[in-house]
Amino acid sequence: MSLDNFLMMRHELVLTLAFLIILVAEVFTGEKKKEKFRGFAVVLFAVVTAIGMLPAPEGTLFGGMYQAGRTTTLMKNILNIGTLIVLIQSFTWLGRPENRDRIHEYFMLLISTLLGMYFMISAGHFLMFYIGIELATIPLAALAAFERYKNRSAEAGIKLILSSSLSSGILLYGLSMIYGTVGSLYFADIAARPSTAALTILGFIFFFSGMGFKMSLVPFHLWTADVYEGAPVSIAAYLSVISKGAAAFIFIIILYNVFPVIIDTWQKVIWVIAVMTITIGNLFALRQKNMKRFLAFSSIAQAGFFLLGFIGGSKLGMTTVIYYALIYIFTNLAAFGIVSIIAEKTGKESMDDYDGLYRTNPKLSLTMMLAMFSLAGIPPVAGFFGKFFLFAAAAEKGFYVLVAIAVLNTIVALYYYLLVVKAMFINKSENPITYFKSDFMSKLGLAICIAGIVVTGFASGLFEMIRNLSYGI
Amino acid sequence: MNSGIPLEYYLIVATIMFFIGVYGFLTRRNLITILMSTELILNSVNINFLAFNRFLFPGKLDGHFFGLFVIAVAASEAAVAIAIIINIYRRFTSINVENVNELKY
Amino acid sequence: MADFGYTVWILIVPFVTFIVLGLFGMKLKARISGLTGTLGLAIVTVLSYATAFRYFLGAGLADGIYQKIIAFNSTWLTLTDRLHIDMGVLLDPISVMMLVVISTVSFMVHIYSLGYMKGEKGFERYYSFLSLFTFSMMGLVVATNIFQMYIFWELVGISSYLLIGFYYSRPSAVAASKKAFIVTRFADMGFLIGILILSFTTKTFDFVTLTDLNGPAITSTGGAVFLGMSVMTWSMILIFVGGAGKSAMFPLHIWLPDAMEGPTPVSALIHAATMVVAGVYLVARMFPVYYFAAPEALQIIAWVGAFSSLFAAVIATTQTDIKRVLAYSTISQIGYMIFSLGVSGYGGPEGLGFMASNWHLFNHAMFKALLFLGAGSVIHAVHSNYMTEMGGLRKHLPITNITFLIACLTIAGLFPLSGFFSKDEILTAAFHHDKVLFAIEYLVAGLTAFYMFRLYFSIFHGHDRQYDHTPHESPATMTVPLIILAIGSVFSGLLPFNRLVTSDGAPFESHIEWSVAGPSLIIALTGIAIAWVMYRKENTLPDRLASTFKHSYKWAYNKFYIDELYLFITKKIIFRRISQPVAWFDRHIVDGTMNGIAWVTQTVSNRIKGLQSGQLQQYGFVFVTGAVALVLFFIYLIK
Amino acid sequence: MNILSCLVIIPLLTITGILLVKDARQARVVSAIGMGIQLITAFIIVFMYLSERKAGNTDQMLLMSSYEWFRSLNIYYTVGVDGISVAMIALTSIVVSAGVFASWEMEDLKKEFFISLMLLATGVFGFFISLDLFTMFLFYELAVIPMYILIGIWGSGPKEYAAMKLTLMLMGGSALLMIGLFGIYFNSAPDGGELTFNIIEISKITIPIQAQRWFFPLTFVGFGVLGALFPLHTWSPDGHSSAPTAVSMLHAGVLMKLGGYGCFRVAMFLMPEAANEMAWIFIILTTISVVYGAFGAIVQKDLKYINAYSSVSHCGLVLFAILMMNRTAMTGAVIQMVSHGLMTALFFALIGMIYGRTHTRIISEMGGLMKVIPFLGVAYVIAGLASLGLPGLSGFVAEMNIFFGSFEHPDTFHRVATIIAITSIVITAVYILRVIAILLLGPVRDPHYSEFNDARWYEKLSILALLTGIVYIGMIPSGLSGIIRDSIMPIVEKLM
Repeated sequence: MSLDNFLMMRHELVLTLAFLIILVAEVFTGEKKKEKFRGFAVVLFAVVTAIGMLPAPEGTLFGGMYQAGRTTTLMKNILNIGTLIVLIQSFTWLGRPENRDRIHEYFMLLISTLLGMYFMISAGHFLMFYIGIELATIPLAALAAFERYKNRSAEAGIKLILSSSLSSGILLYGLSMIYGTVGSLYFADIAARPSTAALTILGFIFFFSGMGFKMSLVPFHLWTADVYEGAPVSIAAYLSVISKGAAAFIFIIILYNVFPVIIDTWQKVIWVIAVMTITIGNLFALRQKNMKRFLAFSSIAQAGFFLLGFIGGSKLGMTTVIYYALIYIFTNLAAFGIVSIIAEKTGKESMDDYDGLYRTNPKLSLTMMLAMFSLAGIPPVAGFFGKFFLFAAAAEKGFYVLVAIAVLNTIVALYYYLLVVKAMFINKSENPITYFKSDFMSKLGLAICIAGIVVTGFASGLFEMIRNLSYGI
Repeated sequence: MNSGIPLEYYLIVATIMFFIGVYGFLTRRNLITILMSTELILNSVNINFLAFNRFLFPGKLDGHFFGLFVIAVAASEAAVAIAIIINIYRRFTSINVENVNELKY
Repeated sequence: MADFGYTVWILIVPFVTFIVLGLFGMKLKARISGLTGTLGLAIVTVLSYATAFRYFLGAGLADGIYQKIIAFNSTWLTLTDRLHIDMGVLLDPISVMMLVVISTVSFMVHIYSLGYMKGEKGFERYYSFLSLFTFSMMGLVVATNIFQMYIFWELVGISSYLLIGFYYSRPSAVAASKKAFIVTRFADMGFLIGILILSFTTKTFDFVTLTDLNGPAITSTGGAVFLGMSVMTWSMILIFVGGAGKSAMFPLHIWLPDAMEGPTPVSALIHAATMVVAGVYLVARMFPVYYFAAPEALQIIAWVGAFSSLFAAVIATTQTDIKRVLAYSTISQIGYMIFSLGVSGYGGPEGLGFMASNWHLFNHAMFKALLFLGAGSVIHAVHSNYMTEMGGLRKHLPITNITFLIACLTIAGLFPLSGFFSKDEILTAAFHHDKVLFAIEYLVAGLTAFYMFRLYFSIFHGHDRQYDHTPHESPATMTVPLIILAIGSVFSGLLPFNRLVTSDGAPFESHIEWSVAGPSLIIALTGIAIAWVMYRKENTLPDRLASTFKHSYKWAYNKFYIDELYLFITKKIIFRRISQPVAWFDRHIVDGTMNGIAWVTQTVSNRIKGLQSGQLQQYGFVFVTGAVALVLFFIYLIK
Repeated sequence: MNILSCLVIIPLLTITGILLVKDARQARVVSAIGMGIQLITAFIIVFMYLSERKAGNTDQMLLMSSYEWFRSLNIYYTVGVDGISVAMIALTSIVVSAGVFASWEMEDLKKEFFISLMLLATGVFGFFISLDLFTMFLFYELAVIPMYILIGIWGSGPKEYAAMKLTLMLMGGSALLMIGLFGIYFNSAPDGGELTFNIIEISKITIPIQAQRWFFPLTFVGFGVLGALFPLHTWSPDGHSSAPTAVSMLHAGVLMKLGGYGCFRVAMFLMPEAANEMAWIFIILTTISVVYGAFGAIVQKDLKYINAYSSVSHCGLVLFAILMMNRTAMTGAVIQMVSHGLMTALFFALIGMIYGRTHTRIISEMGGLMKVIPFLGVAYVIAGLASLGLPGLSGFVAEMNIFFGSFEHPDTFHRVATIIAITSIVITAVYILRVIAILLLGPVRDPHYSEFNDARWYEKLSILALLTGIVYIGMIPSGLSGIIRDSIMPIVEKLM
């Protein structure tokens, strides 16, 4: 194994290095400097992100357990960007006195989940995939329970960890059945030895349930809202975009690479699940007053939209999933960013508290409006392009009924997104949130998101690039 | 090596264990017991892997390794879970799962 | 053939006047704007008379027949490949005759109004509307095609609307104008549908082509049959509905009496002399088509005309508002004209009814305008419309008295006044056509004489009433037009209409048939005599008669409750039974469905919130159940 | 750069300008200047179009230009105009300019108001110049969504409900439309080859009939919602009555025309076979729209509701005419769009101005306004007369084209539908005259009225701009009708 081969794992290596640096740094940082450490860590991660962008070799490692390709590199870069935004947004929150001595923990846990996701994405074998998925989940539970003195945070943590262990149990049970019918857990082997036995299907569906848990698809989604609401805002954001995005990436890779043979089955499964996810997610989101919970259900519905890209099994499908994930990262992070800024400054999280926000904080309101429009798929912001192409990918293979259900659901979705806009712009409030100045990092985070929301849609070059790196069955 | 016990028996044991685990997860009220139930599920998976490996694909050791890793991961999972449960106990002064329902609807 | 291109100016001048007065009238002095309008009309009158002289004295003749001359034509709008709307000027005997009628009456009214409307607020608006009306009416009569006619038809409708509602702060005027417009609009819908069908069958709007004896309208066998009548007949009936609306034929007459809310000169111009005869003109214009292609329609026309004339005459005998009496008299007289067309034949002496109708139109315009202007002069003097509040005015208003008497004698049809000649020809034509109709018209002739003299005696004879101030004769601007029109009424009977205005353009010989005219004279005189007995001096005879025929009197006095019937249809049926339910349906059913969808979504959303119970174990249960359900579904049901 | 793109860029530049000015009161000046330039540009385009045609260019679309966008999906930013789009562009620029002046005295959040208005304008202009279904759809949605903000913030009455309902229903329509567009796109190369969103390209091939049967109704209804197709019109009364003046103007005047325009430019033009097959269903619906809207208007008490129902009736006539699928009727449809756009914008402008003085829109609470505000009164009467189809004003030209075109069909069904539709002209007269009688005529109802000012200069400007259009089309229709007749030909040929 030469150094070149090793460089294939560049993302993982750099991340590990960053992890170690933070670990070591913690030891040598004095009590008083801990607060300043936030900045260092963010810059460090920015460097990690930048290094990720450099060109890298392709190939496989460890006898096929690890695969590195341009597609996976792209996916990792997208996740890097998202994580960077999350870190920037959590900057203020980390500055709180009760968090001050746990800044390192926060970074290390977050980086290790990201590492897990990378391994998951680059997996060539289900063992690698399993390790990745657990590495990505377990630290997250710790992060969800990060706010030690809050009941809700603890509740979020326990709900996440126990649900996830149930789901990984079922997922593994499914994998064991696939192993039983195929005899290997290498992706390539499973794809090469087609089996449509009932046991394979059974295994696949159990596996699907596990993935459904990660992507919070109905009916495996119930943990989502509670965890998002209880967890710190930045962790909820992380869960809703990075964790979900990574799950979507690996899910589509596995569907395309491992289970092309039973495409008929999984198309039907996805059809049913997509309809349920979008509909149930919307119906729940309709009623929510807590912004985090609201965004949680909205993100469930969005996960359903991702499935529309999966179902065709085409190159366009993968392109749009990656493209939409990128857009979704910017959009949802903008929304969460604002929720977190407001929660940070005023402690208010209810939609009713947002009444009349535009009169006092116009810029925040405008950003929120952009985010809401992007989530709802309104032009000219990026969400429109993303949704249009996702639906196109499903329509391409003739799933018009599914598209119809999805687009009708976007109307329901539009309704509740507009409720937020209405609260901010139209409703009048007796005691609105007063004007406040955001700090530099919050602004930076939002600025990146806004740029992303506005530019990603029009940037056809980006879409073309993603398309060149995508593949179909 | 073949001890005469056929594969099906292992699988049946595994399945029963799996569903006992699920049943425990769904019915026990103590968080620790729930955690234990998930361990049961994972162990049923391990039996499956080992049995398949041993009976059907004895040439390679995929299943065995998988079992080992599952055990390791389960341990770390349990560690984190118990840490959170301790915190729950501090906050709620109870580890009854029914009390942990501040977040709903 | 002579060049009549200048006739375009007959249209342009009043239009320009309208625009100028409409846009800048507010800035001008009232008198200046009045004079501007009158000057414009003077030009039009000169041009019209010049055209008439040139046309009738040779320029219109070719081979001894008056030709249809297209003086000007230009495409305004292309509709389909073959149908296009043109704007132009068509000169033939009837249109030239109409030019004379309209310009004369209009000019008189313009002059008269200078005195009558003096000091009214909105003087310039009044003149601008008058110009608009003149423009539209001129455009209507010179139309080269039926669509141009329809366009101007609508425009005269709107001018009429604007002028009836001239006193717009008076609610009754507003209501009357609305009613007039909507009723005629309804009739126009028939006209439009008629044009649609006609143009679809014949592929042309052009009058020359349509009335050509070898043209598509007449030679077509009518094609499809609908309810026993050919498509051509239907279209011609529908077109006549338009005419009936404008000419206030039964049952579309209800707007005309109310239209008297407008200033009196307007009533004289629009609702007596010109616009209301548009229906007659329309039928005359399309006469060959009616005669050859839609004889059934012509039959209907004859009956409608006859019935309207009788019906209106009966009502006229009971009304007390002098303008309303004149309005019903107008309906009755137009009924005559329409009827006359209905009983006419085509070509030569056969076309006697056609000629008589047009002649009567001409005479009627003169004497009816005179009557209205006279009535205006009376109203101007006593500030009341009701004959019960008048009497003995002949001493105070000598000129008005004389002219009004002349007009009454004319309309009663006494020899040798103009009304005698035209009415006699109409009766003659009817006599040869249908004896029943003829009898009806005899009766109407008597009634006419009766109610006109009832009016005359009530106003000018009897003894003085209590007036606010002593009535005095109107100024010269008002009396001069009266005199001119009186002269016209007396002498227009001497015009050789049988040589000038005939159904096929060729002159023919006609003379007074004394066997018809003699009895008619006697009937008229009888009517006058009865009126003399009843109304010459104050007495109780009318009241006694009224109470003897209580019910019939009451019905006639209330105009046979036609207005109430209309009110019932519009208020009760259209408003209550159609519109309100439609509005309700829209709000509650259609919109309710939309809101219902939203409501259902919300409700479902609330109902299923229990799914997210906050209980970890329930989440697990749903998770496992979901997975198992999928497995069952896909392995055991799909496979 | 292509001059057509200016139409999209100028409003965007105006937005930038509004953002840059310090004083919020300057926003209206900036908008007025921007829309003035827009108006000039629009008429330059009209001129360029005409001269190009005169020079003998017989292409269906002129002034075309195309920029690659999403290469792999064959999405281009393609613009081009034919006579129909030119007419709509001219209409839009007039209405938008008039709208800016009509909202001169906007009180709250001035900048935001004009920004939203400009955004709306961007969408509308973009829609009319687009030849690519994707960009067309993009602009379509872009035009709809600012409505929510505009009605929600600056509206009156139950504005939140109305805004939400309007937005959701219109977006519901666009959802159906989206499926329709996918159907067209993925069937745009039935014999292999590259899929395309380009309207001109697609019109050259025949989409398989089975696909047409599915996607024609979706596309038609999708656009039809915006064109107030019965029974999906109910957003219109609430939306219009709650919207602020300029928004009602733009919405009824221009935005509703997007529906009609889309119906024939996309639905009928690209899927002619299905259009022929299914027209009867929609003819029935639109006939109902026409009569039903008119009847609905008779009993309304609120001025805006009357006009909203009247718009349902008139826009129903547009769709009705489009479905008649011959040259005359479709020409009439386009003229009706322009004409209705102008007159309904005028109506709403006047209603806004009257409301600004009397502070009520309930007709029975007003009376005798003609005496106190004659300018507005006369303008209202003229708008009313245009609406009831008086010759010499624009409505007449449109209606005659429609009725005569529709009657060209030899079969009874079309002709009976035509005759039913014609009855609307009487009903229209009833409600228009009712309003005029109650509102303007009669004695002055309230002594306070004497304090009213007649139209101010910006109000006059706004009114005159619209009136000029109405009278011009009514008096000299052959210019407009000629342009449209020529341009409608390719569409009709496809439908034959």
